[in-house]
Amino acid sequence: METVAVSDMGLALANIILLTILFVVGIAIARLRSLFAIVMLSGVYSLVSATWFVMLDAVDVAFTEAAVGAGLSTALLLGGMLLTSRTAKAEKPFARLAPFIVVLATGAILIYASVDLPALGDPDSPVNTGVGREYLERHYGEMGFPNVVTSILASYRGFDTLGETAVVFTAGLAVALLLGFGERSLAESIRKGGRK
Amino acid sequence: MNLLLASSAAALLIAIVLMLIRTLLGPTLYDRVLAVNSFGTMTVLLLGLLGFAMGRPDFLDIALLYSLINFVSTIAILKFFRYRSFQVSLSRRVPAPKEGS
Amino acid sequence: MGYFLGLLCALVVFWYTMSGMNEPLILGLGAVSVIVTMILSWRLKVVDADSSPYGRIIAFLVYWVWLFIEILKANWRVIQACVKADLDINPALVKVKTVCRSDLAKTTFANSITLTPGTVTLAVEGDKLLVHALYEEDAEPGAFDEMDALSARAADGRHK
Amino acid sequence: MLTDAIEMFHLARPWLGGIFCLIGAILTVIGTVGVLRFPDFYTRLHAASITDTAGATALLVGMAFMAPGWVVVAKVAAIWVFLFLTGPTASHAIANAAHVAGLEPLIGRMWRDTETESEEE
Repeated sequence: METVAVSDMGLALANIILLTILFVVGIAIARLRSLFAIVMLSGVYSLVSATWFVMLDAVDVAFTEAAVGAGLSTALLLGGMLLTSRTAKAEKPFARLAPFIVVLATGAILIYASVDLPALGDPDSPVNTGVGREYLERHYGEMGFPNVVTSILASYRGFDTLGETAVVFTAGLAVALLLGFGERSLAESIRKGGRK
Repeated sequence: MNLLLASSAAALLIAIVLMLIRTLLGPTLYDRVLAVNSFGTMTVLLLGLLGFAMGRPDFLDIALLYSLINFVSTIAILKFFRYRSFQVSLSRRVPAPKEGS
Repeated sequence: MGYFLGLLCALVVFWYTMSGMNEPLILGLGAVSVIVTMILSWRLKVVDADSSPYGRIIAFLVYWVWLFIEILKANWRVIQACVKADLDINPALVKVKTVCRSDLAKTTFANSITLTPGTVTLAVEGDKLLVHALYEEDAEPGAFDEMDALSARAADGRHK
Repeated sequence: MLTDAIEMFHLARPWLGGIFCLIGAILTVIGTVGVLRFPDFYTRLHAASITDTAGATALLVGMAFMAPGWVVVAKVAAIWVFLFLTGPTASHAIANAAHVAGLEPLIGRMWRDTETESEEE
């Protein structure tokens, strides 16, 4: 009993540290002006959040975060940076008031909603008693994949996933075409005389 | 034993926090790239360690994926630095004459 | 063709170690992905003598053991530099001439220098390498000769 | 006799693994402290390579000791090989990019306390 409590304490502590890192990185992203530093920090943000997902046992989300957040989105953001300037414009102090109020309101609503959430890993929560339990009990006999998330995404909801993938692929293609990944900006930066 | 694992995970977390400071300070852009790359290596190690600490060594798959993705993104960033474009091939090798294979 | 056989073996072994399961469905999926990877690497033309030196695996393994011990030794110096109370380092930039001929040997040598803590290869021009070292004493002329000769021997199979 | 030795090894395995992991984590912290302390980019690169080589090796050896089966050992070995193949390439790429961009390294002996200097020379 005691060991469980100790390991729970350790997990809680690690969660708090990771969330604090996320908070600091978020504040830094909001405060910095250099766009390149912001791109780097967003890479850090997705690395840390993937670690946090692993601690919450959401391994599949961590996998996606690793592939998309750390790898692809950094490249996409850099491609976007090629088309624009290197630093963000300084804003007027009062222009930030309205977004701040919106963020505060959303945060308040989320905190209010989180009061009703069941505890993490609670076996009696609606997620774990209804259809979730069915999937967990039946998926291996029906599909034969060891990972329950794979069998849900690729088999039970196969068409859904197919459509989703098509949409995401089209969106990615459109972004790549819009950004052009460089031809124009390369010519421009050569004309301007290279670096910085 | 679990205490040893927990303390090494804690030490890795401390290292990650310290590296975050370097990322935030980093006077030059290269310092930031270096810090983020190191950050990635440490995340790979922390993910593996967490898998063992939580009794689920299957998590190593994610660590494996990370070690590859981290490399790809570092190279992408540096290619961006060097050529300001992703369309230049990294090696300017002339196509080798075909032999064998 | 031999290179493709080597690639096939490596991919099959890799898939099997990563999944570790024997069911026909999963083995079939593995076969499909191995074949797709082979087709892609054939189309990209990345499989050639330079990228897959199977003939030299043993030599590389021997070299690897030697390099690993060197890395541990070099680590100790840099660790001391990191934890010493006063900042007692003496960085230097030196040019190193190499006896390596082929690209593979040069890459091995330059990467060995980079992998050893305390020294980093900055650039390679012809047969000269620009090396940045944490201690000037570690990078004086002749410091890299042994590594140079060994990597040339491992990659090219030639004595100096 | 041999079975006894194997038995002993299996008993000691978790402890060995834990100790190796702890060593690796401490080496990682030392490397990070170096990255924070060193004066310019190129010297920081050297400190970061401790994490990439010794820290990663010790941690992965520890994990391999704790592994429940050969599949996990193979995965740990694969991570190690990937880190050792990609690590120097990434460091060289960073260093080369900085060099090409014209970032000048600091050269020569760094400042240090006068009393330690007299004792050293």
